[in-house]
Amino acid sequence: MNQIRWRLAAGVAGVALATFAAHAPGQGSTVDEIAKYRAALQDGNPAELWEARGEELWKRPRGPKNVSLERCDLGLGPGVVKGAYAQLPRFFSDANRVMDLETRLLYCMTTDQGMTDADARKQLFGNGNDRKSDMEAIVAYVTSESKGVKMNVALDDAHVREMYALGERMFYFRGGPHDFSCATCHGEDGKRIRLQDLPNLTTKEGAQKAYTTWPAYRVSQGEVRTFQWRLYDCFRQQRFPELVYGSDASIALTTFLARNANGAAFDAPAIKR
Amino acid sequence: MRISTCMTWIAVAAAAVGCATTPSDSEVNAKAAQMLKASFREAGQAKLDRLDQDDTQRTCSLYAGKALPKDVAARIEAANLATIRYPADGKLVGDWKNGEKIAQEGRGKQFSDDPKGPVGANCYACHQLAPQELSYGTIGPSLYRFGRTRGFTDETRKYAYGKVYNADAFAACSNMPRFGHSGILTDAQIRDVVALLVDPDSPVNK
Amino acid sequence: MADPMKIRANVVGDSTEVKVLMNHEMETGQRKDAQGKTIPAWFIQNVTATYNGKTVLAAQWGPAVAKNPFLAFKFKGGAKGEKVQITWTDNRGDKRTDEATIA
Amino acid sequence: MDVKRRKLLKQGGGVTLLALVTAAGWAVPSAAVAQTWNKDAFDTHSLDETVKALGATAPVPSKDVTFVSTPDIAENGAVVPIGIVSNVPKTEAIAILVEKNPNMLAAVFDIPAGTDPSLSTRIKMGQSSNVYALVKADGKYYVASKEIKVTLGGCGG
Repeated sequence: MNQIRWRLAAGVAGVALATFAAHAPGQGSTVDEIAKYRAALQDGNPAELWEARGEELWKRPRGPKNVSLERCDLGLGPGVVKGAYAQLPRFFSDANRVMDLETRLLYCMTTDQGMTDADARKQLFGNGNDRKSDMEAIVAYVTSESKGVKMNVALDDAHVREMYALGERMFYFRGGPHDFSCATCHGEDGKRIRLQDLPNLTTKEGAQKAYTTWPAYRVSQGEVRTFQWRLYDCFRQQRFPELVYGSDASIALTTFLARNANGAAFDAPAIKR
Repeated sequence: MRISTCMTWIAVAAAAVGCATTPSDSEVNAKAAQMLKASFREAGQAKLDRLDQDDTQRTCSLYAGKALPKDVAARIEAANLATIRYPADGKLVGDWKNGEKIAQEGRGKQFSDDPKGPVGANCYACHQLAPQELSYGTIGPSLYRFGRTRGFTDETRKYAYGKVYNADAFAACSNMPRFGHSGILTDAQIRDVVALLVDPDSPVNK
Repeated sequence: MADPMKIRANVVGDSTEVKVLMNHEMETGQRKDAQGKTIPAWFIQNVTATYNGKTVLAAQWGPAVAKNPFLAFKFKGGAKGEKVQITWTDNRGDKRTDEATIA
Repeated sequence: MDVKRRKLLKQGGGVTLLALVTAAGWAVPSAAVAQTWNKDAFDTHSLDETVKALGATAPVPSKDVTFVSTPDIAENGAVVPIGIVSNVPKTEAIAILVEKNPNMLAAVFDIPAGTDPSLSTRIKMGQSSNVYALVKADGKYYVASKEIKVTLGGCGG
């Protein structure tokens, strides 16, 4: 789907790195300067444009049943958005399934609004102004309503507990031609890929820092990406087949990471390179 | 039920692992494997068989995040050492300039990549190599002055070739892909990467 | 149809600070699609900010302004409750005007 | 003048900047014709051409023109934050130029009286390059430059 973008990005990277290497300052100042770059981006996050569109989509009657998502129960009661994301994933008895936000939204679009599954999944990842993603906008809005709320994913329910355990196994599952697992890149402190710092997702601090800053506006793509996308693209780079959006594996991993982030204040949509 | 799960586990997993884990652990593992298959679909060159683990992957997954027992590590290393095929003509060192390109190239084997290539080793993602490249990762150790430090000897060249071919032969459950064993790089590409590491003229050894 | 801008206008000391986010592709005209065809340039060319009918900033942009543009500036005066208006026009002739109340 | 030139060369670096100094007449659009778009200036592919198209008179390197909240290294060239402040009295316009972009000129801002001669925006950079802030104040021209390096990281393509 994003093939053009990826190829272009790779091309730019090649040129840029060559120039960069020729006359760059020392490593220490490189890291400092990149920190400055990130700080300069914080003021004025284009994700706000997604949040605004998402709020409008949340409140607008849509689908064959012509109802809004305001009757969608994200776990705190129909229509309650404030703080809902900080407690997801959770078990939903109406669907008899543990769901993350994106999966729950797909459920509400198909059951409440009467969309077909295909319609609800039409543009899960946005690609420019001609192919905007309603999902990414709605998720941007819903998650923004948890800003400052402490992560609080409960494991009281046996279904959620099982998903957590499965997520932990998934995290350490090595496969594909490169033998990569999530832990390959995210299992130790202070590591980085190229110049990109890698959170250690096996520690509380690492999981908190990472999980509370998704979704994010990715400047490299000019799009807001949600946690489902984060997992999808990690597995792409792990050389795995394509992760199915809203699949149990995606929910299990999300449960594992969200729960490990408990106690930290949610701070997204963020802005990342 | 518990016993049979454990026995199935022995059958499919490396015998080395045995019943060391609790039955509930292996139940979760079996469920995880099942869930995995249902959660991915093939795309481009990435087929579902990529989720089928070999013995090394399975054992390493099981022990990930825990200490790897010495005997298990030794067995993994021996099994992987046996896979290394050194070039028939005995030539282990190619062109470091091409090796540098392979070390820079991040594409290859992703479902988004062109199956016709290029396929790189992306060494810089995890290692420091030539000092001119400041954008390097730290998942693996710095390889700057690799050849100079170890000596420009046959032994160094053979080790470098073997390590790139199958890293698990020298460090069980290494984070490094088994570039030769898993068919990521061709023999010629491995030779070029080896040259980047061991050629006295390579910027790595300057 | 272009989405609304996000405009913030706040009184800071004796000035009004304006921050604007615009939803726009800002396509350079340099990129090629999967078929190797050049993706045509599509970008905002003019931006005008007005307060009380007076222009407080006027800009001409090329395609090198980043996607989903951000702009921040300050002008003297400006009273809480009054409005700042921003208009952009792109090279396809699309136009969008939004306003924000100074806080 | 010679001293100035040498200083300028040192500051910005490169032969092209010399051309910038010797070019004449920079046509800054006035607020009254805000809806025009200087196609010639935006179509230029080198610093020489841009300066010609803008018709600027020799800009003087000025310490009163500064970059703020502008990093030395951009992690991603797709979005490079640029902040420019001009402390030159009677600043009328500020332009942002990127030496190595396919099109040199990124943006031109008219600063009417009463508006702070300081602004922030974000630009694209195809590669590491000098970025110039050109200022028109009281009919005269001033310039400051800053080298910004562009890098990208990641584990795949």
